[in-house]
Amino acid sequence: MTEALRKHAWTMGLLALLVVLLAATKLIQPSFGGPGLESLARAALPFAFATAGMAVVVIVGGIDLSVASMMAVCAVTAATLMERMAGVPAIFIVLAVGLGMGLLNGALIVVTRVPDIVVTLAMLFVWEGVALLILETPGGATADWVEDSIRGPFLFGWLPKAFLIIALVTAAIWIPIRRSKLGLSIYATGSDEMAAFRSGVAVGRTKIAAYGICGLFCGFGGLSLAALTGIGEPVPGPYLLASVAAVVLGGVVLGGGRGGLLGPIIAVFILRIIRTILTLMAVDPNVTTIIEGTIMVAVVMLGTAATLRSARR
Amino acid sequence: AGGHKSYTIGVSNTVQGNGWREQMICAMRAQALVEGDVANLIVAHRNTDSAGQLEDINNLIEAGVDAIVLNPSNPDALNSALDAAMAQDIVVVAVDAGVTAEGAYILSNNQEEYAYLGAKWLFEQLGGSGDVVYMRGIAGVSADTDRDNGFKRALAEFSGINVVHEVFTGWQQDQGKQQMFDFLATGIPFDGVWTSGIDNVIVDAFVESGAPLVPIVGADNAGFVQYLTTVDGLEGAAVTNPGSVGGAGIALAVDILNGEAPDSTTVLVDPVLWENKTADGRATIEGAQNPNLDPEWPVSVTVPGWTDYSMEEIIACEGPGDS
Amino acid sequence: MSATDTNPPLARLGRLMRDNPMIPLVVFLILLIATLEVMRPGIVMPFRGGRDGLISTFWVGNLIKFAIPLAMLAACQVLTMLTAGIDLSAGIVATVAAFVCATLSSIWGVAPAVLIALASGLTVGIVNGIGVGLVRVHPLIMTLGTGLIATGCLQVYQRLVINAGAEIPGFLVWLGTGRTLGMPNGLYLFIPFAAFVICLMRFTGFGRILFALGSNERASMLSGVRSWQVYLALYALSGLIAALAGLLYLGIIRQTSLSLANPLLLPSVAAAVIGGTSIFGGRGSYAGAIVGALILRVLDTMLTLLQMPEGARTALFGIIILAVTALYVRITGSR
Amino acid sequence: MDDLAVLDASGIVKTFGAVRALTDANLRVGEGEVVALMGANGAGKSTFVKIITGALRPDAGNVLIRGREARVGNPAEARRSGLVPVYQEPSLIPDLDVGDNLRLGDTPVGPFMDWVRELGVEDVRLADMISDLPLATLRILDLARALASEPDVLLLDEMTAALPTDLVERVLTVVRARANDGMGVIYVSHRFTEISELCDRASVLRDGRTVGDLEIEPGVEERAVELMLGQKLDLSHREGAASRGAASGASRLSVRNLSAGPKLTDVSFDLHPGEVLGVVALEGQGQDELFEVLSGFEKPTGGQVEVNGRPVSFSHPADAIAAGLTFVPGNRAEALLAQRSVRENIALPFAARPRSWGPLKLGRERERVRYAIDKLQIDTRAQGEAQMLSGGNQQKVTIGRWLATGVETLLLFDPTRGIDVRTKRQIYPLARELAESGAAVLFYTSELDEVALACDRAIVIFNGRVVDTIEASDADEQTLMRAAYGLTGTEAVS
Ligand SMILES: Nc1ncnc2c1ncn2[C@@H]1O[C@H](COP(=O)(O)OP(=O)(O)OP(=O)(O)O)[C@@H](O)[C@H]1O
Ligand SMILES: Nc1ncnc2c1ncn2[C@@H]1O[C@H](COP(=O)(O)OP(=O)(O)OP(=O)(O)O)[C@@H](O)[C@H]1O
Ligand SMILES: [Mg+2]
Ligand SMILES: [Mg+2]
Repeated sequence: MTEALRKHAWTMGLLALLVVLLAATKLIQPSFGGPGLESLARAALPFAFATAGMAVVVIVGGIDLSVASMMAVCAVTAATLMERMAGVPAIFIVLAVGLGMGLLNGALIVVTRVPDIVVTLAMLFVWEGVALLILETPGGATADWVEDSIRGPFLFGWLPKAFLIIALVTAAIWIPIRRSKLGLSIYATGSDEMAAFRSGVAVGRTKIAAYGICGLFCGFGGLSLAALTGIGEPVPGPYLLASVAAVVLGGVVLGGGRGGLLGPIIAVFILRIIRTILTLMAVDPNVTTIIEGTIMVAVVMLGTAATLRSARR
Repeated sequence: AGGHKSYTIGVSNTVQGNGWREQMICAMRAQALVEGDVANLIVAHRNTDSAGQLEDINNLIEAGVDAIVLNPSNPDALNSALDAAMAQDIVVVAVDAGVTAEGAYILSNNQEEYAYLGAKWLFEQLGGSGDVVYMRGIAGVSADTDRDNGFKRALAEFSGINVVHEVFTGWQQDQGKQQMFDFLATGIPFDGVWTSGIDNVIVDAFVESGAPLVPIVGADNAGFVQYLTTVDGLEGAAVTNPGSVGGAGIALAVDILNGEAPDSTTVLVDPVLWENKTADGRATIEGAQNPNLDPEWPVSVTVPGWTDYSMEEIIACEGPGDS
Repeated sequence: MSATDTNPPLARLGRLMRDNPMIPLVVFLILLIATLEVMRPGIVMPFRGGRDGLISTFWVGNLIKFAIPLAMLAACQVLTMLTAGIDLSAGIVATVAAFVCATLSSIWGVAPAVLIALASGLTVGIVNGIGVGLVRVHPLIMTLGTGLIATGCLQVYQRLVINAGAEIPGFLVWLGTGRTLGMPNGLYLFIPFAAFVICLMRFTGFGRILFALGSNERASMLSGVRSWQVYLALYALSGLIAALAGLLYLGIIRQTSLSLANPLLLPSVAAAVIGGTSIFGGRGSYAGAIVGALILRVLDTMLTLLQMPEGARTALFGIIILAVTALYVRITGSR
Repeated sequence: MDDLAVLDASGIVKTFGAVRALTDANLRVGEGEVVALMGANGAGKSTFVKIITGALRPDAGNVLIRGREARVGNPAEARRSGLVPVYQEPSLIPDLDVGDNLRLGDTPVGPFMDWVRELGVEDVRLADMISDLPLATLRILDLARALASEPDVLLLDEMTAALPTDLVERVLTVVRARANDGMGVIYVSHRFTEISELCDRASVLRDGRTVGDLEIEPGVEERAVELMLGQKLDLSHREGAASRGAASGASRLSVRNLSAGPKLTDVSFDLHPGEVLGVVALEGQGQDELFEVLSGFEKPTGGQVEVNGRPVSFSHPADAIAAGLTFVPGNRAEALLAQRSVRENIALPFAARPRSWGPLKLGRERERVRYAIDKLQIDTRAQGEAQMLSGGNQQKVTIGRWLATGVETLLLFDPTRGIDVRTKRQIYPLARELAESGAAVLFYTSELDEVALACDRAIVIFNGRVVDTIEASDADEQTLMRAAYGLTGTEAVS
C-alpha cells in the first residue's frame, strides 16, 4: 500500500493540485459549473491525445517532434473525407492514417539509425507539407454527429462527454498494451536498450510499435480538432511544446522507462485550467505568458527537488 | 451613450508578437477606455489555432462578458462557441476577417480588396506586361487565402503579367529578406514585387545588393511608408490595412449593447492605396508618416468615423481596468 | 588478411570518412551547391549580367551572411548538447536582445543599449543555469519555460516603447550588411567567434568537462567536478552567445520584431545535429554545425527557387534533412 | 561425448572497425561439461560469448548445436536454441521490478525464486525495483534467471567478478550440480582457484585466436598463463611480500565510530602514510557505505573522519579530492566516460576545478597519461572510445586516472575485478610502490588471497562494525574467511 503510494506520489500530487485549482476556479467565478467543466474538457481534448502519444514515445526512450504536424494531417484528412463519405469509415481511415504515419516515423528511426529527435524533426516538415498538399487552405467539413459527440454532458449533468472520450480512448488503447508483453517491452527498451535487447526484446519492433501508438493517438487528436472546429486546418497547432511540457509535468522521465499516461493527462487538465483561471481573472495576456512559464518551471523544480530529497534516503 | 453602464468586453486574438496584431490590441484597449460604458476588458491574446481560440471564447463566456470582439483565425471554425455566446445574449463582433456564425457582426478589413488594389496598381505601373514576384504570407491561413483570391482577380485582368516567383514569407522579416536576396541572385529578371506586408526588408535587400529598384507594393507599416518618401528611386505603394479596426470593433460592440445596432451585420472597411508617384499621393504619405512609431505598426492608427481615441491613447495602450 | 582489407581503396575511403566526419558533410554541401548551380546556372558565380546590366549580388556572400547567425545559435545547441542538454530559449533570447538594443539605442544611446541587450541574454542564461545545475530541472523544460517567460517580458516591455521608435546601431548595420571583397563583414565577428568556440571545446579544461559531463555525470563528480558550476557557466555562456547572435541578426535584417529570430530555433537544433552532435551528450563538433548551417541555408534557397506547391516544398525540406543525416550516419557509422 | 557436442562454435571471426577482436575462435562443449574460457584482458572472451548468444553477429564462422546449424541471430533466438548467457555487464532492466523482468523473458517465476534462494540471496521480492538492488544481488538474479530457463548450455562471463567470496562459493556449487545433471557450461573468469574447482577443461584465447585446450590438473596454471600471454610468468613469486613498509608516524586518515545508513553502524580505523590497509567483508556488511562516505558521495549519520589530524566533512566528491582522498569505484560504469577517448578519461581530474578550465597543458597531459597507460599496460587498440575497450581494460583506465594525477590517499574498491593475472600481479606492487612513495591506500577486495599479496594489515567488517584487524603475515584465506563470517576475531588471530 505505502509502496503503491510512493510509486504514484507524483500522480497523486498532480491530482490534488488539479482539485485545488478547480476549487480556486469556483471561488473566483461562483457560476463556474457544468458548462465550465465541459468547455475545459473540450479544450483539453486535442492536448490530451497529443500528450498521450508523446508520453508513449518518451517512455520508449524517444521523442516525437512531429505530433502537431501529424495531427494536422489527420484533421485535414478527416475534414476532406467527411465531406465525401460517411463518418464512421472516415474515422477509421483517419485513425489508420495516424497509425501509418507513426509506424513510418518509427521505421525510419530504426532503419536509418538516425536519432529520434532528428528523424521526427525532419518528419515535422514532411507531415506539415503533406497536410498542405491534402488541403491547401482551411476547409472541408465534419459530420454533425461527430461534432455533437464531443459536445455537452453525458448522462449526469456534470460529466462532459469530451472527458469521457479522453478517458475511454486512452484506457482502451493503453491498458491492454500496458498489460501485455508489448507494454513491458516499451518500458524495458526505454529503460535500458542494451539490456532489453539482451533480455530478448525485439527492440526495433518495440520502438516502431510505440511510434505507431503515438501516431494513433495523433489520429484521435486530429479527429478531435476536426470535431471541435468543424473543418480541417492544414497548419499545425501549438501541440508540440505543450505536449512535451505536460509529459514532463506528468512525471514521465525524458530518457525513458518511467512514468505512465495518467499523470501527463492530469497535467494537461492542470495546464488548461490555469489558462481558464487567468482569463477569468482578466490577467493581462502578456503577463499570462510569464505566469504560464513560471508555473511550468516552478512545478517541475518542486517535483525535482522532492524526488532528489527522497532519493537521498 | 448616456447613463453609465458597466460592460465587460472580451477580446480573443490568435497571433502574438506581430506588430499589426499588437496595434489592434492597443486600439481595442484605447477605444474601450474612451467609451465610458466599458468597465472591464478581458483580453485573450496568444499564439494558437482555431481550437485554442474556441477555448478562449468559451473561457470568456465563462467569465460572463457582455460582448466578445475577436479576430477570427478562421471564418467557419468558431461557430460552436460563437453560437453558444449568442445563445446567452452575448454580442459577437468579428474584426479583420469574417465569421459565418448567424447573428455575429462583422467589421472587417476587406482582404481580397487589399490584395486586388495593390496588385492592380503594380500591374498598371508595369504597363500591363512584365514579370512580378509574388510574396505571400503563411500557407493555409484564411487571410492569406483571401488575399490570394484578390491577387488572382487582378492577375486575370492583366494577361501580360507573369508571376516568376511565388513564395511564402511566413510573415517573417528575415525569411522575406533572404528570399529576395535569393531571387536577385538567380539573375532571372523581374519588374515588380507584390508583398503581403513584409515590405521594407524587401527594399533593403535591393539597396544592399545594389540591384536596381523595381516597383514594390506593401502595406502601410510605419517603416515602409517612411521608405516611400526617403529611398531614392523607390516607386511603390502602400495599401492600408489598419490594425485599429480592432478599436472600431469595440466601438461597434458598445453601440450594439446600447441598442444602436447597425442595419447590416457586415461592415467592410475598404482599404486605400497610397502611392508615391504622384504629388497627391506623396502628400498623403507625408501626412501619414510617424517616424517614432514602432516600424511594424500600421501608420493609420484610427478608423475615421469609428474610433475616438487619440494618438497618445493608443500608444499608451491602456484599457479600462489597467493601472 | 581480413575482410576489411579485401577491398582496400573503398575500405580506406570509408575509414577516412569515419575519422574525418567533416569530409562527407562538406561533400554534401558542395553537391547541394552544384545542384543549385545546375538548377539556376550562374547563381553561384560572382558577377553576371542582368536585364539592366551588371548585378553585383554575390550569392555566396549572402549565403554566408544568413548562415552566420544560424551558426551562432547552433553554437548554443552544440555546447549544451555536449552535456545532454539543449537551449530552447536561444531563439527568444536573440529576439529579445535585438529588440532591446534597437529600442534602447534611440533612448539611451548605443553603448548602454548593447550592454543591456547582452546582459538580458546573460540573465536568461544564468536562470537556465541555476535551474539545470542547482535545481536539476530537465534542460528542455527549463529553457522552454524561461523562453516563455522571456517572451512575456518582451511583450510587456514592448508596450512601454511603442513610441520610442527604433535605431539600429551603425556598427551592427556595418557588420550585418557591409561587405569586404564581396564577403559579408559579419565574418569579422564570426571567424574569431568560431575559433573561440572550437578552441573552447578542444583545447580547454572547460571543453573537456562539457564532454565528460555529457558522457557520465557520476564519473565527472568522482573526478572532482562540481557539475552545477559547469552548468551555470555553460548556460550563461549560451545565453550570451544567443544575445550576440541576436545583435548581429538585427544588423542583418535592420528591422525589429517581436519574433525576429524565433524561426531560427528549430534550424539551429537541426544544424547542430546534422553536424554530428549527439543530443545524448558526449559527442559533438562545432565545425560540423557550421557546415550544417550552410547546408540548411542552401536548402532554403533551393526550395525558394523551386516552383512547386508550398506543401511539397515543406515536405521536400524534411525529406532532404532526413536523407542527409541518414547518409551521414551510414558513412561515418556514428549517431 | 565427443560426437555429441552440445555446442560447437568454430572459425569465428569478428572485427570492430580497425580492431580485430576475434580472428579464429573455436569452442566445443559436451553434455555436462564445464569448459573454462581463458585469456588476457581484451583477448576476445566477451565478444565470443556475445556471438554465441546472438548479441553480436560474427563476420564469419558457424555455431552448431548437437551437430546442427543453430539459429542465433539475436538473443531471443539463441535462448530458444538453449544457449543462455550471463553477460559481463548486468542485463536486467533498471526501471522494471524483478517480476516484470522475468515476464519480459518468459522466465518461470517459481524456479527462478528457488534458484535465488539456492544461490544464497534471501531478501529479494518480485516487487523490488532493479535499480534499488546492489550489484552483487543483480548478478545473482541474472544467474537465477538464466538457470530458470533450463539452458542446454550456460555461458557465464566473469559473473563472479563482482561477488563476495561467500556468494562465489554458492555459485560454484550450484553450477557444478547443474553440470552433473547434464548442462554444458562455458565459464569465463580470471580466477584460477574458481576454474580449478569448477571446470573440466580450459580453452585459451590469445589475441582473438584459440591457442590451446587444457585439461584441468595440478600445475595447469603455469601452462595456461603461458598460452594466454605467449610468455612465461612466474606465479610463485609473490611481489611485495618482502617490502612491508612499517606504518610510520601520525595517521593520514583516521575514522572514528563512523555510521551511515542502516548498514554501516560503527567503524573505526587508522590509515597511515606508507601503508596499504585491506578491507575484508562479505557482501553488504557496510563496506559500500564506508567508501561512499570517504569519497564524499554520502554524508555520515554519525562519527568522525579526520585527515592529517583535522576533522573533515565532505558534501561533494570534490571536497574529498581536495582533502587528498581519491576513489576508484568497483563498478566501472560509474567511473568511465564511455564515449570519450582513453586519454580524456585518464586526464579528466586535471580539468575538474574552475581554475583549470582554461587552456590545457597538452604536453604535460600526454606525458602523465602515457605514464599511467604504461604502468597498467592498458590495451589501447580501441582507445578512441573507452566503451570499446574490453571490460578489464576499462577497469584499468579508471585506476589509471589517479596514477596520472598523483595521489595522497587512494580508496580502491575491488580494483582487480575482472583483471587478468598479469596485470593483477602488477597492481599489487603498484599499490606498494604508491605506499612507499608516501601515499596511503585503502584496499577493499573480494578476493581474499589478495590481502596477503598487497596489504600490510586488513580490517574485517561484519554487520557494519570492524570485528577484527589481521596482520598480513596471518592473513591466510581461512583466517580471513572465519573473521568475515563474524566468527570471533580473537580466536582467529591467536
Ligand atoms: N563494440 C566494440 N567496438 C570496438 N572494439 C571492440 C568492441 N567490443 C570489443 N572490442 C574490442 O575487442 C577486443 C576484445 O574484447 P572483449 O571484450 O571480447 O575482451 P575480453 O576477452 O572479454 O577481455 P576482458 O577480460 O578484459 O573482459 C578488445 O580489444 C576490445 O577493445
Ligand atoms: N592541464 C593539465 N595538464 C596536464 N597535467 C596537469 C594539468 N593540470 C594539472 N596537471 C597535473 O595534475 C596534478 C595536480 O595538479 P593541480 O594543479 O590540480 O594540483 P595543485 O595541488 O592544485 O597544484 P597548485 O598548488 O600548483 O595549484 C599535477 O601533477 C599536475 O602536473
Ligand atoms: Mg570481457
Ligand atoms: Mg574482464
